[in-house]
Amino acid sequence: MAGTLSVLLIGLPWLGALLVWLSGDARPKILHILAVGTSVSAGLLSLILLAFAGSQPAVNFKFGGWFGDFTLVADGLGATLAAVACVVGSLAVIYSVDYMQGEAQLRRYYAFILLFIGAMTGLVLSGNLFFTFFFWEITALCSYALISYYNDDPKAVSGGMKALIITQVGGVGLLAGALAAFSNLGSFQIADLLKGATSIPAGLLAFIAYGFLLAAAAKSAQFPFHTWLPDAMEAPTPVSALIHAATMVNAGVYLLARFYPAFAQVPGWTLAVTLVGMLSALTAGLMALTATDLKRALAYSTVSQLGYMVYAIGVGGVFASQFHLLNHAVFKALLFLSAGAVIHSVGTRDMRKMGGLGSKMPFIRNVFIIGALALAGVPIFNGFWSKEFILEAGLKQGPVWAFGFMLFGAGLTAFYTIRMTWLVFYGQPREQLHVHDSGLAMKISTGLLATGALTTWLLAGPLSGLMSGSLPYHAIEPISTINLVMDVLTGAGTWLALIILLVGAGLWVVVQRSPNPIPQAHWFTELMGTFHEELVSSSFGFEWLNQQVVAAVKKSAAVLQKTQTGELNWNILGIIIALLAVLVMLFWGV
Amino acid sequence: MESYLYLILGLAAIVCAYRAMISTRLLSSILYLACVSAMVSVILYLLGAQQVAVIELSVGAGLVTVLMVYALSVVGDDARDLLSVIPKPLAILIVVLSAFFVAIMVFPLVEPPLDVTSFSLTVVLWQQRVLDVWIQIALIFSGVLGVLGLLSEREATPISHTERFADQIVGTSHEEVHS
Amino acid sequence: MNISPLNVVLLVIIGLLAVGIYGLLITRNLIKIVLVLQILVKSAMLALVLAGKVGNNLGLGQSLAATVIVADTVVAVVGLALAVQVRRRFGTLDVADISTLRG
Amino acid sequence: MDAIRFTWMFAIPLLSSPAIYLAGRLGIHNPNQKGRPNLVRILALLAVIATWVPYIAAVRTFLSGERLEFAVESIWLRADAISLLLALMVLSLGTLVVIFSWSYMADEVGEEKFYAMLLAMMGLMIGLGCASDLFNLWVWFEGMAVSSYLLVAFYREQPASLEAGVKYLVQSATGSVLVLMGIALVLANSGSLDLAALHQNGARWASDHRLVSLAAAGLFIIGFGVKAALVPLHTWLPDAHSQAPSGIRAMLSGVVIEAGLIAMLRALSAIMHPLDWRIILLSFGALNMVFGNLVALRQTILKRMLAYSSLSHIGYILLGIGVSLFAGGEAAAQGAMFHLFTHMLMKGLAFLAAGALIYALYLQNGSHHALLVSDLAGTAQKYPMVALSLSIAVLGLGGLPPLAGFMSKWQIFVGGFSTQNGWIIALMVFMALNSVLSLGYYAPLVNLMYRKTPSDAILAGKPLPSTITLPLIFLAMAVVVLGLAPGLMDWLTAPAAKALLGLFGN
Repeated sequence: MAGTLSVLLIGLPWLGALLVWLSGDARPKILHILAVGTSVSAGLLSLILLAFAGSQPAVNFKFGGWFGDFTLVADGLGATLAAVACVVGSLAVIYSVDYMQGEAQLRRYYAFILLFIGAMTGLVLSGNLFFTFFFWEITALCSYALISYYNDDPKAVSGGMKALIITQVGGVGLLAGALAAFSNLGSFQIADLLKGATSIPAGLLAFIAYGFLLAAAAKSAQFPFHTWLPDAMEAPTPVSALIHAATMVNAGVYLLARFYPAFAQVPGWTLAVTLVGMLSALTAGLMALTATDLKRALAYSTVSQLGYMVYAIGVGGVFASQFHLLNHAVFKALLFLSAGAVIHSVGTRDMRKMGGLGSKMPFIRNVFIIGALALAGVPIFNGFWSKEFILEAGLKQGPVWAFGFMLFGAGLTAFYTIRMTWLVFYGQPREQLHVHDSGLAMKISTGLLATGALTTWLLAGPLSGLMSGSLPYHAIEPISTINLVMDVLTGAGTWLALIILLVGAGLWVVVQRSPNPIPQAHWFTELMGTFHEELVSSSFGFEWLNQQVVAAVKKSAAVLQKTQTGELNWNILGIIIALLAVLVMLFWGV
Repeated sequence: MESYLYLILGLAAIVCAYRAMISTRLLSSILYLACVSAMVSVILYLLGAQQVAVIELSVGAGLVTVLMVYALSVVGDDARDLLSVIPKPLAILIVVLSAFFVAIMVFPLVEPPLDVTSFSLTVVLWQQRVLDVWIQIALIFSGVLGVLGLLSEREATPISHTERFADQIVGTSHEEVHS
Repeated sequence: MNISPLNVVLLVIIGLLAVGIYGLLITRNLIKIVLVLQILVKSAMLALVLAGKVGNNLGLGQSLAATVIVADTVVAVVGLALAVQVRRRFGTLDVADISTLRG
Repeated sequence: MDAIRFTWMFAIPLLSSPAIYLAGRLGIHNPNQKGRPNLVRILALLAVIATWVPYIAAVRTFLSGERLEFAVESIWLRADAISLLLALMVLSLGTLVVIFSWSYMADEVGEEKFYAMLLAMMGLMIGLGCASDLFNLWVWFEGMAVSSYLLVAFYREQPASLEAGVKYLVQSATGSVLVLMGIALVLANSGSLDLAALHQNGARWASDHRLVSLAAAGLFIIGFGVKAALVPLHTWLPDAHSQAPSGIRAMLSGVVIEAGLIAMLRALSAIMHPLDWRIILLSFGALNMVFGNLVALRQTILKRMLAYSSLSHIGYILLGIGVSLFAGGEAAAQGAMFHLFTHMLMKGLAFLAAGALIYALYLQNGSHHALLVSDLAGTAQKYPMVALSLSIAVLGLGGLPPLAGFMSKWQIFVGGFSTQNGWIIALMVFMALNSVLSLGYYAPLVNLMYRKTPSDAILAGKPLPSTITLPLIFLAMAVVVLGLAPGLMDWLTAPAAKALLGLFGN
């Protein structure tokens, strides 16, 4: 059963993609129906799969050659993430029916979204490192294609290129790690790597561990690869919600969580993971503070929240990170989709031009606020429980300084979340914008997600049970929802965090109390403005680094191009010089 | 004694080759090439390869020369002294170094032991290595077709491209007039 | 200084090779380049015959040399045909002048 | 099976070549030529299809474990797995090119010469794969070169084509002279030219005349390397690849340079131990990779970009072979052989798709203008099939799954990492980074083709005949199918890998 379901979860969306591609652009209605049909059925099947989760391979197919066996393992980690991908995916597709209405080349959009959903499921269910990499690369391809969907816009094109190249450079880490593991174990099976990690020589294991960390950081847009995600916001909003908030960027966290038991003993690895997570959470939080573009602000907050998850893995809280991953996927998808509804309605992404939209789009305002409260970590909403759970883990097992910084990050989150909500929905309208309420499909998907943001924390118990039961190497303690709630409520970290959160929120109140906070001169906006220009717009200098690398490559290409003089005599000289070089090398027995 | 004979002939061949290369008039280059061919033929003869010496003399010194002169008569002698694109010292350095390395790697030849029976050219070429000959037919066919393809003048000259180079052609003929 | 006759021929071959390569480097006239290629071929042919002699199989060496003569004459003819066409289309035989494809 | 039968693999194309030429010449005097189907094309198509018969028979014999060898007096022809792989590549691409050229070359003067030369080149390449005598190898090789000169300079009224032809001729003639020198050295010191015999005595005479054997090896590497487009010797390649007719471009890039590589491997296998030259192989591989990718980044003409990408792919193949010789790893050898094949498919597809666009946008409008990258904008609007197949080709070349190039590169990586040697692993990581870099020019192409505003060239484009799209569909499907089921080629790549390692006695 689990086998059939796993195969269907990959096959159904891919079949949908193929059918969508074949049916052409002429009749968009068929495309909508096909896409919604396949993705929703995949979503439902993925929920059924949760009931059949187990640690044994559900599918084992001899692929032959140098690729190992094709295995699919629907264990707690994989099945949960597959469910997230399929369910959020189907909601994003439903949402697209309204959002993408009337766009040209719709089949390209739907085909890649469906291809992505299938690949993402494959990535998390695969029990074979080769196929993990295989699906990993397909998700990168889909992400590229969808970011550059509006490919007449140079910003979208360059954003897509940037995302592709950076995640692919990271992918080299996964490739190298997987192959290094194979060279020692003679197997691509993930289970074999987890089991045999202790037998791998320390140096090689460290190579694998850091390779995977590189891949994870690039895919999850973590420090120092955090520059691509904000630029990826040129994609249509459902894509941002699905790929760049709820699923693909989680692949890095998934990878770290999956292999945590194997790498925890590698010297310095957990510390490195903690540091990467912490730095991402902080820098992205600071960038979100000053962002003026609604989607970019959300993207920064995604990086920051992913930083929390990575941090959680670094301090050993694998379950905490996965719990937050689930909750984050729900509330961030909600935020993106409702932000998309706003953008779709007013036609701009600049928050400085919005304001006072709440009265005109009450439904969207309400669901956005639910998402925002979850993001800020306000009690009862799902983000609260998981974030506090992470902080508990950090306080118990991690370095204190890191915990302190993460607390500060929690305050930042509260601050920028309130700022964002205020700028969009409250205050006086700053520009005359034509506003219309959102369509039914948008309301359905955001409504469902809002319900999720209120309730998914109740799944903590079953989730932990599922994971502890099906992940033999992770040593996850099952914890009931009640216990988790008690843990969080009695933990010192929670109260500290709530105080910080209140300080953050209070700071916003002070700032916004002053007569005219945005966008005219005010000490705070001025300070923020300078800060923004000097540091944030360049992603703390990493943007500059990216440009330097690109410039160096271009420069060397230009130099090499000059060697192709096109003159016959020089061409012959090339031959003779090569002859001389080869003879010299052979002569001295190199 | 034999060594000196080879040395003189070889030096003559090399000098002729060099003259063929540096000569500014194509016709004299071609004649020098014929001389090289003749010298090489003599060396071949002395080495005992009489048949090949004859072939070389007729094909290398004869046929190729005729062909080149013919080509020259079609295109006209370009008497301009063209400066080398590559700086000459660089060229000399690279060539000398390569020749030096080849020389120290292959030198000296190990002398053959006493002669054993060797098949004659006819036997080797037409019996043992007849496959080479067969493939050679394909090669010659390709070559003939190549020449036909390049030289047959059945099509009308395309206008767009001749225009582009028309001024160049005019320019060169002017130069020819001057020289 | 006592070099055997065959080694003298070897030196002659290397000398011809060097002159030919040098010619390829400095010559710009297309017909002359074809001519220089012929010099190279002659040195290769001489080398084959010498190799046959040294390897005690002069017939084989001769056979190879004969094949090479024919094959490379064909190459030379195609080269000359190209040169004629180049002259016709470009109005020049200078390989530096005809270089439009670069980079 | 009668041992001689496999030789029909190259005999049929070689014999049909003059027949096609004569048929074409006689057809010219036929005044009713316009309305009737052209005899030349039909004959060419029949010839390539007929060649499949002995090929399949040879494969069946080979798979049954029988040896395919045949002696013409003292010269042996042996078809091992590598020969069969090369023959498969030549035949598949050749067949598709003949179909592709059906309409593409229809209006050209000298169509009969085109097909005659194409068939001759195919036959000579298949024969080259079977040669097992050092000098005989050279004759096949030279024949292949001579038959390709005209094809490169086929548009002889185009000055640029002539220029490309000149460079190609002079450079490969230089290379072939160097090969001859190498052969002379081998003959002088061993008295034999048979590759198998040389290989058996190789260790003895290579140690007796170590320097001479090294010099011969150097001459072979450079001599054959010119055709195989190793980096400082590659300079003819971008010009020739951008000027030849589209079908020939596909052949040059997909098969001819690989044939050069195989000739080089065969010649070297006879005379030296791989230990002596693996570093050279690996350094050429690295150089090819980085040079090809970086220069391709700056190209504005599509065909030149694809030509430079061929350089980098030769680099990947060289790395695969170098690694397999380094450690005797079968994975890398098989990866390299598989990549030879997938590169043929992908690059053939890319060049044919580019050719289809050239045909529709320029040739049909009576122009020989070069196809610029910027002309591709909005291709998908008007030529969805071409856009899709070119996208599949370049994404496969960039190594993205689920396409064939990903799988073959992965095999090379597996081989490299299995050596557990720090330098090789560093080289493999470098190769992976290069592969990422190559996306820097492949991915924008795809993007451009799916733009909503078509370029002027696209708007002026003419419709494409089905003979041009058919090969594209076929190749694109092959690239996808091999990407999903790479095991389909194991029957040939695995023995070819064994044969490669066997050549070098590992």
